[in-house]
Amino acid sequence: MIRRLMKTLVGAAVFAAFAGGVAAQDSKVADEIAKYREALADGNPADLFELKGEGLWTEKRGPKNASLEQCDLGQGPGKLEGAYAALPKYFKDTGKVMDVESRLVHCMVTLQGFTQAEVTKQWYSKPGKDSDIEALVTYIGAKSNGMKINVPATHPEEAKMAKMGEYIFYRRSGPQDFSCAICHGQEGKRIRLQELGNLTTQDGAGFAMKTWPSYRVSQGTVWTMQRRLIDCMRQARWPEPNYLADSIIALETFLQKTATGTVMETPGIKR
Amino acid sequence: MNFKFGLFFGLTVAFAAPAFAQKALEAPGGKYAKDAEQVFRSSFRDDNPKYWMSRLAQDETMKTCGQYRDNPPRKIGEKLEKLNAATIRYPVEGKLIGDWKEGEKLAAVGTGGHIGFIQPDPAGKLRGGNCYACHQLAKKEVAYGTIGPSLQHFGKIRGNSDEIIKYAYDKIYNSNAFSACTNMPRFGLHNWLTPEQITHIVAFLVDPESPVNKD
Amino acid sequence: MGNPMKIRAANKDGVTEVKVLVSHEMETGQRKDSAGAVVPAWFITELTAKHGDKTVLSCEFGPSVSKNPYLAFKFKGGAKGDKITVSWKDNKGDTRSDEVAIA
Amino acid sequence: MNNQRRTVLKSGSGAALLGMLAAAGIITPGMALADWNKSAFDAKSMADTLKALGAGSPADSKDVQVTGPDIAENGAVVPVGVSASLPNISMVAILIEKNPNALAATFVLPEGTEANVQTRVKMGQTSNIYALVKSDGKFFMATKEIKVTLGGCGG
Repeated sequence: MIRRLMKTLVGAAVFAAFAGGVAAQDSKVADEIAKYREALADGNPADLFELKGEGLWTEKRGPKNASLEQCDLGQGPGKLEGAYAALPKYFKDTGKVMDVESRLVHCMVTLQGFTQAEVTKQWYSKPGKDSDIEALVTYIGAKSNGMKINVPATHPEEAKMAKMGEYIFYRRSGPQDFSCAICHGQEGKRIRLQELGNLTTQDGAGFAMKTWPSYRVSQGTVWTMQRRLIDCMRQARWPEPNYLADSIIALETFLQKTATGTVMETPGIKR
Repeated sequence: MNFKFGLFFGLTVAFAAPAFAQKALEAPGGKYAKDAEQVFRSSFRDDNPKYWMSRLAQDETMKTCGQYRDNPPRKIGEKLEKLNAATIRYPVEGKLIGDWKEGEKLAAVGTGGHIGFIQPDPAGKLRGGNCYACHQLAKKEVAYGTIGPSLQHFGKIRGNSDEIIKYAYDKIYNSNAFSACTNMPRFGLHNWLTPEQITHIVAFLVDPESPVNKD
Repeated sequence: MGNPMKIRAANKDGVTEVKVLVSHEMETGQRKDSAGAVVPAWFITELTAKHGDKTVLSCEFGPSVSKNPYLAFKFKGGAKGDKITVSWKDNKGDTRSDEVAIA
Repeated sequence: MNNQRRTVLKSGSGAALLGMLAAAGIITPGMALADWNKSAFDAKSMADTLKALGAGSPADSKDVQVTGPDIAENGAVVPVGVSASLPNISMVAILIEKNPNALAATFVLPEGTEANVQTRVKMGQTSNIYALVKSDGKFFMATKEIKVTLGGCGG
């Protein structure tokens, strides 16, 4: 026992001796990563998606030859300012808590006359195959830039969604024992060189949520929040959820509720 | 996975839990926990093969950790630790230290085991330990995570006694044998890494020639 | 045809800075798809920027320029309201031109 | 200039000849502007690329700078720039030593355009990045190493 303690103490001392050097190296790495991110921030390719999304929003399309300009994203028909920041939200007309993507799809179906299958077939882009949804969500998101995330989840259905999201956040399973909380439940950690927000606090959830949708340089496209969370489940080595699934909307509600009050900075750009 | 043991243990927890439950922090989901489980389960694509869906199953450790937000009362934690310690298996030849060069490769690989339809790993893709995602190891790799403690100079600091070697092996095989609800996966329990692969990572950690200790 | 570019041009102290984002796949020809087949190369080969009728930059790109290419450069002259035109051509013969007034 | 290019194309057989001519310094990339410099972009090694660009073995110059971070968070998009303070710069090129084809981009700068360009490139791995500039008809070079890191949860 004492020997073990001694070992630990010696270990700690050796450790401390190295810590200085390690810290210096670390801060240099952090500086260079910051430089990298700064260089990408001016000239975010997400701007191209926003531009395209604006065109898609106003263009008359679909069997009903209608634009999306009458789409009600929760702030009234055609009102985009702040809409993204206030979603997910309960909608009386559908009786459901909907996120920006499920509501957008709803509008494309009801206003433009597309089928749900047509609209969601290309919900994310593949090389050479653009996704209208990515472009539209980037455009809608940008209309909340500078506004505060505002999802108090006061409606009973919203409150229930947020609680269910919390449950899913902590739920562990799969061959790596993962849950969302494992990587996103603590302060000041990073995975490889990427900072991980503590998504259970306003600061952490705000830091994460305010920059979506975001251009992923590793993927060469904008990721929506649905894509982000569905990919988290892929990384957890789980099976694949349905696009627009309630479990994803529940997580979004939990995160947006936690992030409420944070000012949006979107579209973002990430590795 | 030892489901029988798990079930037995589950019953124990069911009786024990109320006494130690932290009243301030309710279990995630509160009164909607059951609804949430059902919503979660029914959210997956119908064309996910059955064996993929089995990855949503939870053993007692997973369930309990979720319930306590990964911070179970000590008494429950201790029980989980015992339960997990009992799962550890060793290589047939009994040698717990392998080839650090193989371990070095495994430590860097973060892919393998991804399923789904969007970006699944191709068949036969090497499953790695993804150690650098969370730990600092060799000095030359600057892109390391900090979810776990730094393991740089692991062997240099702790030596390579049989005791240390066994500790490293056991910890990788089943991390929850030491601290219940840790963030670290149970690599051996889930057959994510074979016992032989684990010995390679042990070597990467303790071998004096390994870049973990040499640089 | 492709999607529209985003061009910004601003004059400051007699120097015009131009920043261009281009929507393009920039496929290297070395990547394999999920079925293991090589995805053919598809990338912008040439890009030209003009101030009015005068060429101010002409570039040749290879496939190692990133997807959705970004370009920034500066030239002497240019006045507020002058037209900047950017045109590109890719290895499949597709072309596109967009323009913006100097701010 | 244009006439000369046409003559070359008429009398020769495509890229190979162009490359040879370029290597011999008879034509320069600037002159062959309307045609993508296939031989230079197809070249694999640094030496072959420099040859195809007609640059031979350029002198290192402190007046040429490669700008960019020391570390890239992802190799798919690495911001790099070239700036130079040499006189009469007519051409700038960016080369990535360890990519399958070293040449990433060339920029022809007419008079009045500053020798200061920025773009973003793909890097397969950690590598030296070279900036090549042509000043008063002579070639100069500078280099910088950029480290490409793995990232995220999937390594």
